[in-house]
Amino acid sequence: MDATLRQEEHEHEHVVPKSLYLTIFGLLMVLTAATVGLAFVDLGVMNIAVALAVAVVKASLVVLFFMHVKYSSRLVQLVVLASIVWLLILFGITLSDYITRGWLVAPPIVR
Amino acid sequence: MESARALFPVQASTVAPRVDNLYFFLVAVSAFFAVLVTVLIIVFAVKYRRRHVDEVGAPIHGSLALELVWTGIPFILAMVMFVWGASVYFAIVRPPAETLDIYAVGKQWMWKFQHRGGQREINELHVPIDTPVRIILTSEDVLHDLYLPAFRVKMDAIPGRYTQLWFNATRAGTYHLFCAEYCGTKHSGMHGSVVVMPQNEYQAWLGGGVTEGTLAQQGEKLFTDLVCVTCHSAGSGQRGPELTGVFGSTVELANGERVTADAEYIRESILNPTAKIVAGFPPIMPTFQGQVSEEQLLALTEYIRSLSSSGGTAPAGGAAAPQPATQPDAQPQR
Amino acid sequence: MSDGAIAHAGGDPAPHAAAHPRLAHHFDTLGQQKDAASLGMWVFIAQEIMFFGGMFTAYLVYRMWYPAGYAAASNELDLVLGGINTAVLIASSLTVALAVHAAQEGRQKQIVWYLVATLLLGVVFLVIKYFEYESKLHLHPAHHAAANVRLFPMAGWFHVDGELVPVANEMRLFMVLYFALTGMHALHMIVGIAILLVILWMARKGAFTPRWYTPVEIFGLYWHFVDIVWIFLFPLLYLVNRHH
Amino acid sequence: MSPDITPTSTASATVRSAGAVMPARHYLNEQGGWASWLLTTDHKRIALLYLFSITAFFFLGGFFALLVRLELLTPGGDLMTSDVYNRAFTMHGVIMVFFFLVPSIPATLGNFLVPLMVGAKDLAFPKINLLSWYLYVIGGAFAIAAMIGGGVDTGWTFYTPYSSMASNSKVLTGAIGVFVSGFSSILTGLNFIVTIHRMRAPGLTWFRLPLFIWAHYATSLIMILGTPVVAITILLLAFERVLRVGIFDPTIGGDPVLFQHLFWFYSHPAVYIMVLPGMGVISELVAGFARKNIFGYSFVAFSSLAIAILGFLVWGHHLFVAGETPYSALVFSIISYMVAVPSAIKVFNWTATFYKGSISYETPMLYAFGFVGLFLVGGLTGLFVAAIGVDIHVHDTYFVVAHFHYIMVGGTLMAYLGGLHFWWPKITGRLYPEGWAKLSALIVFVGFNLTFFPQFILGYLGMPRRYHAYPDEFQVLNVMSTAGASILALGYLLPMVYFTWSWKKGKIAGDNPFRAKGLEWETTSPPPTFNFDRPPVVTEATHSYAHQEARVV
Repeated sequence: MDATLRQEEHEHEHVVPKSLYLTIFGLLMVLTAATVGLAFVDLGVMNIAVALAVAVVKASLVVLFFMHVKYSSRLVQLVVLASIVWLLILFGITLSDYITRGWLVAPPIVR
Repeated sequence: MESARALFPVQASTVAPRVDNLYFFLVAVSAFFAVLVTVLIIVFAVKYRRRHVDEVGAPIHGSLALELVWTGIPFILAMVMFVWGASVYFAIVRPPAETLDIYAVGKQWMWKFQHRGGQREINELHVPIDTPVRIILTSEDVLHDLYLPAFRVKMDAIPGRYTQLWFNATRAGTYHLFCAEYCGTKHSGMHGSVVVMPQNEYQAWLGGGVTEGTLAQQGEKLFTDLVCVTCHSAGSGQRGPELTGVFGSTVELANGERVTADAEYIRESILNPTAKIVAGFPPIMPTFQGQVSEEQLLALTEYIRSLSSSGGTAPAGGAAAPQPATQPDAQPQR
Repeated sequence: MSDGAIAHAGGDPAPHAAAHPRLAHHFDTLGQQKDAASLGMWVFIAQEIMFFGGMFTAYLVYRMWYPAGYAAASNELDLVLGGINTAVLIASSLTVALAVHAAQEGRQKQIVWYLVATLLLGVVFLVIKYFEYESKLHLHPAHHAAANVRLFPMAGWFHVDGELVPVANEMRLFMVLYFALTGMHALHMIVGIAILLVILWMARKGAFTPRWYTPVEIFGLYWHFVDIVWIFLFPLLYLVNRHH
Repeated sequence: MSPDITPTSTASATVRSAGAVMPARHYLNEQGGWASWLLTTDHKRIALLYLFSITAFFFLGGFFALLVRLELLTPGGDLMTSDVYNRAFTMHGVIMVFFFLVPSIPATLGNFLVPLMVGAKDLAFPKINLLSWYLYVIGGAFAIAAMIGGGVDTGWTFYTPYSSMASNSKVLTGAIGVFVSGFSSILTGLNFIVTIHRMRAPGLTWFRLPLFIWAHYATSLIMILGTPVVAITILLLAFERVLRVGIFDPTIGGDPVLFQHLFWFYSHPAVYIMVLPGMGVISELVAGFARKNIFGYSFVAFSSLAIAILGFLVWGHHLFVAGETPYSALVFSIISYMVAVPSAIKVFNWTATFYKGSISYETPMLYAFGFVGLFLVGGLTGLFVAAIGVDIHVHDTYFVVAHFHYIMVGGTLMAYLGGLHFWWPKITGRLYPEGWAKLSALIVFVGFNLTFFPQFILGYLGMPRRYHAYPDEFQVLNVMSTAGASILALGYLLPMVYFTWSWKKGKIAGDNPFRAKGLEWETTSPPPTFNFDRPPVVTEATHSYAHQEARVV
């Protein structure tokens, strides 16, 4: 990342065709409808998984195409990745406490 | 107090020597590295002091071998410390199967202790020597922390939840008892003493106090006073579940979940009855939030507990009869 | 980085006298300036992700503890309004992306129109949100009885068969989180709209060219981020237990 | 700028300024008047704005520390009421952590030096930099408002439910202050990251960067990824306090321990926000006064990143007795031990750098020696509190108080003062008085150890922290500690006095009085407004002392 790269990036600004934006928009709408529809089907614990999976796909579409991350520098992609990883650290390690609260060391309290 | 030693705290529990041994090991390792680095720096600083104004240092860029050595050795030492620390920790947090249970409620700014025999104490705790004692902690308001330095144990008392701490005292005497989690204005006034007594003196102490019956009996009285009995008895026409044998059992809820009826569950069922509805019963129980104190909750729990153990309540002062271990289901617990 | 890079940098055609009027004094080229701005926005978004992350952590913890409470409370939210708002926000993401596209191609009028569309959609979202809040915050005389229920009757009371009953605690936790999460999201929308107004004003004056349209692009990133937050909020808040 | 612009004479000293002249035009004199300061976008001037405000907060926080120490002179708690005492230690903590330590090195030395060291004209976003200072001031104003309104009595950690439900002090005002100042920190970090990525001079590759820059880069990562979490946590706390219904509220089934998780997710890494820049400063000082490149440069550089990243995974070691599960405790303990490794790597590499160096003992170097010694003690006692079995005993006692003061005061503050002395000639164009400076460095070192070492013993004896009154047998050690604190106060006041004096009266320093390496020494002292008269081009690593003349300018 230096002057050379910077200039190139600027000169070869990736212009995404308009039709792609419209396609992505269509996909997002379809996925929104799908997630609402699927919410009414009883999938047990899979309901939340499906809902989150659809949300992740939708968010990825927005990030990659609307926000141009697919065409951005490695650095920007790294920033996106790092923030997701850190979010997962926050979730994961906090939940490591909450999930293991059911497994109290024997003997459990007041048995 | 016996803990009045100038530079080192008295060891008065079974875990205290284990904690101290690890501590001495850590002191030794730390002292070694502190001295090593300090001496090296002083030697280098003197030996390679600048002798000429234009002098520059030698262009030494590094040494992979050295880097590996001083990455590897600290790492190995750190892992030794981790494993050692963890093993001591498990000795501290894992009580033996049979313990003498004492309830403690932290409240701004005092510690209230309830013995199963019905004795109550404030800011003073009497325990027998050479007996595993478990303190079951909760708080009526904010966070507190029961700290017994002579025993090297400490645990937060958390509102809305039960935590525990155990020790086995090895030396008779009177030791400090502190609140170690900041809890407001008189935080430092929330300290008292723990008295470790030989068995015979302890039994005498138990008999000396005037009590209103055992904790379970106090709970039974509350059970009647709060008219719990109207719905929760065999002939109550199924308005609420009958409670004999419930404690420690697995309960099926209206939503199909299965939970273990432990102290947390009993507490939640009294304060927030709609949270977990037992299958087959209507959600009609009113909340008792604000009407019963944490101490009363403990008495009620103790009463419900006594309905499950065949021998009734444990005799005052004796170790509580261990309950049959139930499956540690992955029920949501706090 | 190689020696070649240095040579190139030395020959960088960036004499300040001939520089683009939008080139700040401390940058060498417009490209460097634009890259810095976009990296800055991305770092800011990383920060935003962690900001919302704190609330999402709380959401997850209590969802694990109180699945039933979440399910019941979630079903009280208005799915139709929530769904419409999702569509509105996604559409506004499209219009802002198209505004950037128009800027890249130098179509001045289109930039303005797409930004106006974005503005309108953003306002529609907030108006709908207002009515949703209003229905949840409607104060019933019975609420005054409850000492610790002030602004959030929904967090304390519940409408069942024409009667108000106290809501189980875990439902209150959901409602508190609902207000915290959507409130913070709405606040971000309001800030976004304020920035949008400035950019719209600049666009009307024809400030953006294919060589320099950084503000539109940076604003777009922010707006998309706010959209993404909603993309997660919608299923997590509105779709917890619709199959029951 | 050729290095021999500073004439040299005696063999023992390097600081020579005879014959040096101030540049006619520099960032301090190019513009005048209040507006030129309050509306400046020059990173160097903003650094000075920060320096003044941070110094004010430091002495305010120090005042509260003295109140605390005075109270603890006697066991009875007879100087002030427990309420006043609780407010004193809370204000000490809040001010020192959020308004002094977190911004200390990054916002002053970092702000001043990052653009200079990377050869840029300014930070990437000068206006945002100014905004960050204003946010700091607004946050500080809230903190002071809270103080004047009666103070906060929750401890700097704001634990719920005490802070949300029980305390009747100015928690809300204080929390808003912390919240606002958090964004000041975030914006500083954002500026550094973008500047370091996008604004480096031609030829300044990552592995030619000064270690100061690496440290600040790692710090900025924490500021960006950690601070927002504490911001939202504090906001949720305020929400709960105002509405009396909140997500940490145990009466509706909320978990007060969740607050601690979210709080420490930032506040533990925040310790590295405080100490990493200090490590960066020390790397510069050691290199500069041993006239040697840092031994194992890449290990020191990457250890900063390792500390920043691992530092995010260890927050639960603050919760060993807070009701977190033993399984969680194990995970947090083992990762805490892993953080010890990169810290050890740094110390060993600094030590090795002294080997065959050309070591001189100017004040900044004395502070560097002091830093290594005190950080060593602080870091090694970190091993004690990471061992869960020992932590159960020493948690929330004076042992922990001593441990983190060794890191945050012994480490950060020594580095801050050392750095301030080192770059003072660059900032002001004038030299500090060497004799006084050496004396004060000595006083600080002695006073610090006398204050905090007895606290380790107190802690292991079992004296809990935040105690207004304590059992009689702890008095001797407490008296020692208070005596040390008085000496320490003198040690901190001295630099304040002679720095102020030298601002106008100090000897003219010349561009590079210490003949140190680094882009910041290639420009005038003080630098011109846009830092360099000619854009610098870099052809070698920063600390290449062995080939002095190789640099092309």
